[in-house]
Amino acid sequence: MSFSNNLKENVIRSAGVDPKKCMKCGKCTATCPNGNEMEYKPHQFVYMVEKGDIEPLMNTDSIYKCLSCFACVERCPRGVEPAKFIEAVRVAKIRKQGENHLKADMIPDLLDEDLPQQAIVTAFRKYSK
Amino acid sequence: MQEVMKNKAKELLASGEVRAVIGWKKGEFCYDITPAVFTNAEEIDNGFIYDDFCGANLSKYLIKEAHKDGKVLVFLKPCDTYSFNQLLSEHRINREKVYVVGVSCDGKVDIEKIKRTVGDGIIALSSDGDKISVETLYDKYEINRADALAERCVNCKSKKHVAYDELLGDEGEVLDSKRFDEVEMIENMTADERFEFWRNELSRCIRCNACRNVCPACSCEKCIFDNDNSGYVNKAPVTSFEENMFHIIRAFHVAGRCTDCGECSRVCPQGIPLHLLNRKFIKDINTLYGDYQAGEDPEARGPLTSYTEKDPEPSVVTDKE
Amino acid sequence: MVKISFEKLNSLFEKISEKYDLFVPTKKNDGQSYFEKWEQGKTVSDDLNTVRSAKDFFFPQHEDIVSFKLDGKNIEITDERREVRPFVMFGVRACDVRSFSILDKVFLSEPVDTFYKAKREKGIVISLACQKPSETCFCTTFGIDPTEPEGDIRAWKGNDCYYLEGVTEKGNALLSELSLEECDRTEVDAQIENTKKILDRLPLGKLDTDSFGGDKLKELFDSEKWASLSESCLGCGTCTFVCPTCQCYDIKDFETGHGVKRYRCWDSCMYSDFTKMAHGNPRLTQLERFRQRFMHKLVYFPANNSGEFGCVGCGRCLNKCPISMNIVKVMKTLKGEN
Amino acid sequence: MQVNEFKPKIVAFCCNWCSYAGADLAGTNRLNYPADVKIIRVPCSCRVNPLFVLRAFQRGADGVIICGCHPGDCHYTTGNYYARRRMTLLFSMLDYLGIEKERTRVEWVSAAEGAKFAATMNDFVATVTKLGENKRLEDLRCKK
Amino acid sequence: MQRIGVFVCHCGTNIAGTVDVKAVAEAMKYENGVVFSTDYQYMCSEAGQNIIKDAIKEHKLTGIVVCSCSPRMHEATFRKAAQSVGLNPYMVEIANIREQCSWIHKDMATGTEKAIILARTAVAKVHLNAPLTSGETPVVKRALVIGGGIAGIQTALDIADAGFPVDIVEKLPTIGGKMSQIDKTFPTLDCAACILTPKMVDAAQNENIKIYSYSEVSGVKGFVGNFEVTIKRKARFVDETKCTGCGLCTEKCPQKRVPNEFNLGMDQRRAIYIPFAQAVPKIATIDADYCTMLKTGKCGVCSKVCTAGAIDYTQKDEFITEKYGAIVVATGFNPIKLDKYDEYAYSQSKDVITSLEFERLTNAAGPTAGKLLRPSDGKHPHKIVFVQCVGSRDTRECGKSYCSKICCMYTAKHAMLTREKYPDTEVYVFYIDVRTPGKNFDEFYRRAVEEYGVHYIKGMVGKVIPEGDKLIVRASDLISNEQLTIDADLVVLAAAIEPDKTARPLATMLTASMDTNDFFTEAHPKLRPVESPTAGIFLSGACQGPKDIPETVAQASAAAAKVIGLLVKDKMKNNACVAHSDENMCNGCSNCAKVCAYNAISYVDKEFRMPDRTTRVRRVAVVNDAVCQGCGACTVTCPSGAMDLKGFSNKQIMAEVDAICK
Repeated sequence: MSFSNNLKENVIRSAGVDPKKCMKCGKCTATCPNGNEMEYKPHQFVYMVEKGDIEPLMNTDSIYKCLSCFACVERCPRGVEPAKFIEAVRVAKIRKQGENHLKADMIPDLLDEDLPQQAIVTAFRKYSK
Repeated sequence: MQEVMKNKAKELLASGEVRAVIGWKKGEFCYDITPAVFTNAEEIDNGFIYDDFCGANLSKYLIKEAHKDGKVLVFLKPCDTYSFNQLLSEHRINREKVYVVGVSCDGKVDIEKIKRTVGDGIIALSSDGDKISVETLYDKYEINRADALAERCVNCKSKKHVAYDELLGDEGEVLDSKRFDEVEMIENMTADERFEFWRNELSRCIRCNACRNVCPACSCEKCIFDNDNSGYVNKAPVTSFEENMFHIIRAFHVAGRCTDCGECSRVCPQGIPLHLLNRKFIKDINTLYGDYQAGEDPEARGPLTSYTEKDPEPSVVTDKE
Repeated sequence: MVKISFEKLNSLFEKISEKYDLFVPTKKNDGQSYFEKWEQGKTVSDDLNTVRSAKDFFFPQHEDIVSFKLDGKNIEITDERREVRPFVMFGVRACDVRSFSILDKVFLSEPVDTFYKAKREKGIVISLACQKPSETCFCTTFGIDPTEPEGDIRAWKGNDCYYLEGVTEKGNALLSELSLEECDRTEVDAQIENTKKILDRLPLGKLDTDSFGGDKLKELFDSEKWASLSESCLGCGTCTFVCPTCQCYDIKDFETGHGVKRYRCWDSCMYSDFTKMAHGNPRLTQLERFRQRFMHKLVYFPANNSGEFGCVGCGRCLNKCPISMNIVKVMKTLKGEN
Repeated sequence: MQVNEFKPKIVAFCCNWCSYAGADLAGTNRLNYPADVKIIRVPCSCRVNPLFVLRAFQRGADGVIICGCHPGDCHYTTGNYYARRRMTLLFSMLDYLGIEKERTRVEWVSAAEGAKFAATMNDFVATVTKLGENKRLEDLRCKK
Repeated sequence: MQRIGVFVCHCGTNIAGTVDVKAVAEAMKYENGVVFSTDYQYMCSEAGQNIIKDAIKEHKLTGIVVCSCSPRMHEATFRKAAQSVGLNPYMVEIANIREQCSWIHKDMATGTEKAIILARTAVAKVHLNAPLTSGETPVVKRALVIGGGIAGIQTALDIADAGFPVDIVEKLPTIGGKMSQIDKTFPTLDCAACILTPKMVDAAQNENIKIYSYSEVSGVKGFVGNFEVTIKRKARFVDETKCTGCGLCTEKCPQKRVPNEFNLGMDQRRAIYIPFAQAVPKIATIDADYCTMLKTGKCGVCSKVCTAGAIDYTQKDEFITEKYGAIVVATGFNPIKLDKYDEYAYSQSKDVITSLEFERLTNAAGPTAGKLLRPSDGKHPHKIVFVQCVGSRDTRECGKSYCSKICCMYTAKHAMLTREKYPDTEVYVFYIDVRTPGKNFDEFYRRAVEEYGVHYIKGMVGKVIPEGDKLIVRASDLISNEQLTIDADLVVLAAAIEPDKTARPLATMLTASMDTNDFFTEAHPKLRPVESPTAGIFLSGACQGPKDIPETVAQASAAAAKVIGLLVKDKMKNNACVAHSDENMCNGCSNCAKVCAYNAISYVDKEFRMPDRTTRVRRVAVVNDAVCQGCGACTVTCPSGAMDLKGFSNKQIMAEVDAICK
């Protein structure tokens, strides 16, 4: 997979959803079980990605506060799916650091049969270059 | 069977129940049978025949005959009964004026196939179960009956009589035929191969109209291709376009109405496998809109005069890989 | 008489092809034979006859006559006649060869059909004697000898060679160009004798034309048998289009979008729009149309052509009619034999 | 730029109520699509006879597109449902005969979809241009 | 041979900017049959039309082509102009060189070339045009209104006032619709019943209005001016002519446990009931699903107490057929079902209610006699959370992608009224946007905030969790960028509204089109907003789209005006472009009739002379010109080509194809 230099485009592409569909209702944040712990709340992720304000998102620990519970994905009335942006920012950050927390060949041993497909795919996306 | 049929015909003529009998009349040789109308016992005794070569579908003659006064008896083979039903559903035949006697059929023999094996000069033929003995001016042959069966009989779709007033023999059953195999084979070719295939076939067309005139579904009062005023009048295959046009439109006009009786291919003097066009439509209709056999039920609504909201879009064709 | 061995046939054909378009009967993948332009690799079919008759060469199914182009108020007229390359037809059977002389009577008598004439002049016919006639053959009824066919050159197929004999000036000229090996008639004579024995056994060999001809017009026209004969006729044109002697055509205009192309194409008296005129159609029912076809061949044609019948007994209609109705059945029925 | 660039001839049958209005809207919004597309107004997509489609190819068209109301929105309630079946079968037959299936298309364009109309036409013209001249269903008599 | 005139319009620079109009006019002069060709600044102007009229007279034109804007714009104009000088209007064809040419091409050469082809195509068509005349059919001077809500009532009243008889078909036992369930109306806070019930009574008493309550439309045949409608009168087991509406039966009926739909199931009624006190007609109805007598044959209490002898347990559904000239659809709306919205706990807690339920809770005739009490325990709620956009603007399967339009205002109303009556109650409104376009609407909303202290919070509720007797509301406040948790006593959901479920089958019967949300489509979104594209079918109220009461009433009166405009005519001009069958070619196969959506094709047995001079009776198709709408479905189904369409004939379309491909 080749990445262009445009961070915003990369994040949107890896998220696979369209931030412009957001009507700014805030239901994602309302529904987020960990929202109050986050510096940037789910709806802000969507808004800021759209604005191209990715750097602050990459540097906040909010990306690790997201539990990937997908409540926001489930309840978003417009199909924007904020968790996917948070995930995309996380991936962007990892890639930018250029250092993997795990080596790719370590993954097979860690695979658990009950692991959700989403997590496996996410892992591959994170750890592949 | 032939004797039973003759007796039935004579009986109904004698009783005045029917004024005429539509059947098959023996010819000059042992295979050139002609559809004929018999009006008395003598004609039946002299000419009536029912054998391996009585392939002609008699249902279309009813359009003309059933307009005359009185009732007419017709002998229909299973596949002919589908055509009969289809004509009924299109109001082309007055049911009250027809007495249908269903006759069983164990497949008809294609004389062309025999000739291809034994050559010219056939002077005698006799069928004995699985074998056919042929005597020509030059030699004697014995061939498997199965090898001489017409294509439409090899791939017979149904031996079931779907319309009759009286049956001579069993009602029969719908068969599980392989009639779409050849269509599928063509579908699996590349577009270029298909084009080549059909150019090779259709370029032989001489526009004799035999396929159209024998077809029970092609029973228009005036065919658009004969109608000077239609804008499509097309008398000779002057260009490849006209060859294609005639056959595409003919197949389209009978789509959903064609019972796959196979008469078109039987009569084509140029040996063009016209049934493969009609079967393509039947196969598509079955796949896209659900199984439909024209003529099975005279009350059914044809696939091109009905629809569902969920029908596939034309893009299933135009966008397919 | 000259001969050419089978091995050398190809080089002979090659040689002919240098100056002429050469057509030979070839088997197609539908199992039937057609006249096709010869090229390397094509072999001569052994079939008794081709599906379509040889008349196509002189009287094709359709040919352009003239075209019109409208430009403002001007009409531009172009003769669409194409220059015909000299051609040779190899392997034409006796019946088809005879059909040419029947067509000649129609197209070459005044007013001469120049389209036909041009092709006829450019064509050289190499006929081929029959050895294995079919049950549907009845050319002898019309005085045709299939063992010694007419044509510009006649040929026999021997065991390992073809025998050729010039008949006409045109034919002899071509033969001399080809400089083939001279030979005697021994094998040919033996073959003719043998074939004649078979001809005697043909089921239709005894068919005669006694009851037909120009003088039988009224009696035959009024026969009540036409009704049952035509009863199951589909009104298609198969018999007409495979017939070597049917010569009727229609003239049609095709609007191309930038002009009109006028062409002629075969017509069939079996068709409901045959000879349709402004007032309508002179033959309104299939009975009348059916009768026309056979009356033409058996009565009207001989009446106008010193007794020659408009049929050559090739048997194509016997093979091809979808309902197996044909001139033999018609003749026998009218004679009261059926 | 090539001098003899191939310009396809495209016939578009548009139903009066939806697609023709959609084409009008494309015009009103100044949405460009190639001039190769010429529209014939028909009351409903169900008025389009397969004969018209073949006729267009005979006369030199390189592509034929039929546009109608979206299924369920037909002005005549059911017309486009019939058109859908007819055209599906026709296209399938053309494909079966080895004639390029990309030369024909059915597209549902509502009166509000001017942008879709223009986009569809752009796409269709591009597809047909790529295919080049219609050879397989041409009638040589109609060529200039 | 036609004598054709071609008129090329500049449309100012709209056309002339990218099409060389003079070149087009010049090129047309050489087209076959064209005897006159010119161009002009604005053909649709009076001067332009005069050019056309003069040319028709002077050059004895038999057909004209106007190269101008879309025929959808000015075809009628030019047809009228032609007709005024004696040329049949159907001898006019339009070449659309504006919308489909000059406006989409930027380059003069391209535009001109295409314009010439389009003009040529129109000329080719005109060659084959034939004068058409439309037939006439008498108009039945009676209207049908389907739905007896405020929309239907208003439409019926207006039509009746103009002197035409009108019938209302209402599926419930009473007319009144949703408005009868509403307590107060925004922004004036009038009592809904006070303004609605007089209209209901007017409708009942108007001589020109006949109300078929507890009835449904079960079949529609015919066409504009001549509809034949079958109405199913459901058995109510009470003789309408005898029942006096005294209500005694509804008190004595022993079956007391029937959920009362008028109060949205928040209380109970009897098996025999009158929906509410002001019901029109005020007639009792037996609910067959609950009536012991009808179910078991034992009881008969109502029959015993009825002094009028109106109870009739043997009553059956009855079908009547009536003729109408016009039909108005006023089938209204319903709030969507909220069972898919688990997060709001609507199915889990009785104290999560919809706004319509809230209306009943505050209505004096409601289950709590107008006191705002919690449905679960009957206590006063002290903290109420209103949630807007529940299901509206929601693109998921369970929601509606559109804005329901009325929720912002009624929520403001609810919030305001709550604060007014119960000042000790905290009221929160969660909103995405507050949409208040309307006279005095925004002022109303601001009053709720400024005068009544309603807490408007921009953000959405994410989850409602019932906990003890509280409802924990988890929400976001987007302005302060924080998550909120409110322990509410009552949660009110502003559910999206959707068209009534009966609308879809009705649309099929009427052959009226609908959008994907099942709202009826209007003939033109701006210029013909109260007509369906199907002639003679009109739209009133929320069946066409979400509407508040004033808008509904406005549209209802507009629809009535359209109906009156139709009914005052004695005769209707039929569509001239109809199908026609050539009986000489017709096979009588019936396929055309099968695809006809209008039952316009029938068959007759006709005697024909055969070529052999005998006669034969053949079945042939006959098209009813008055019913045919001219779609052409039959023409393609017909294999012999016997069926053709006037104005869009096979030959005309082929001539167009040929001209384009030339």
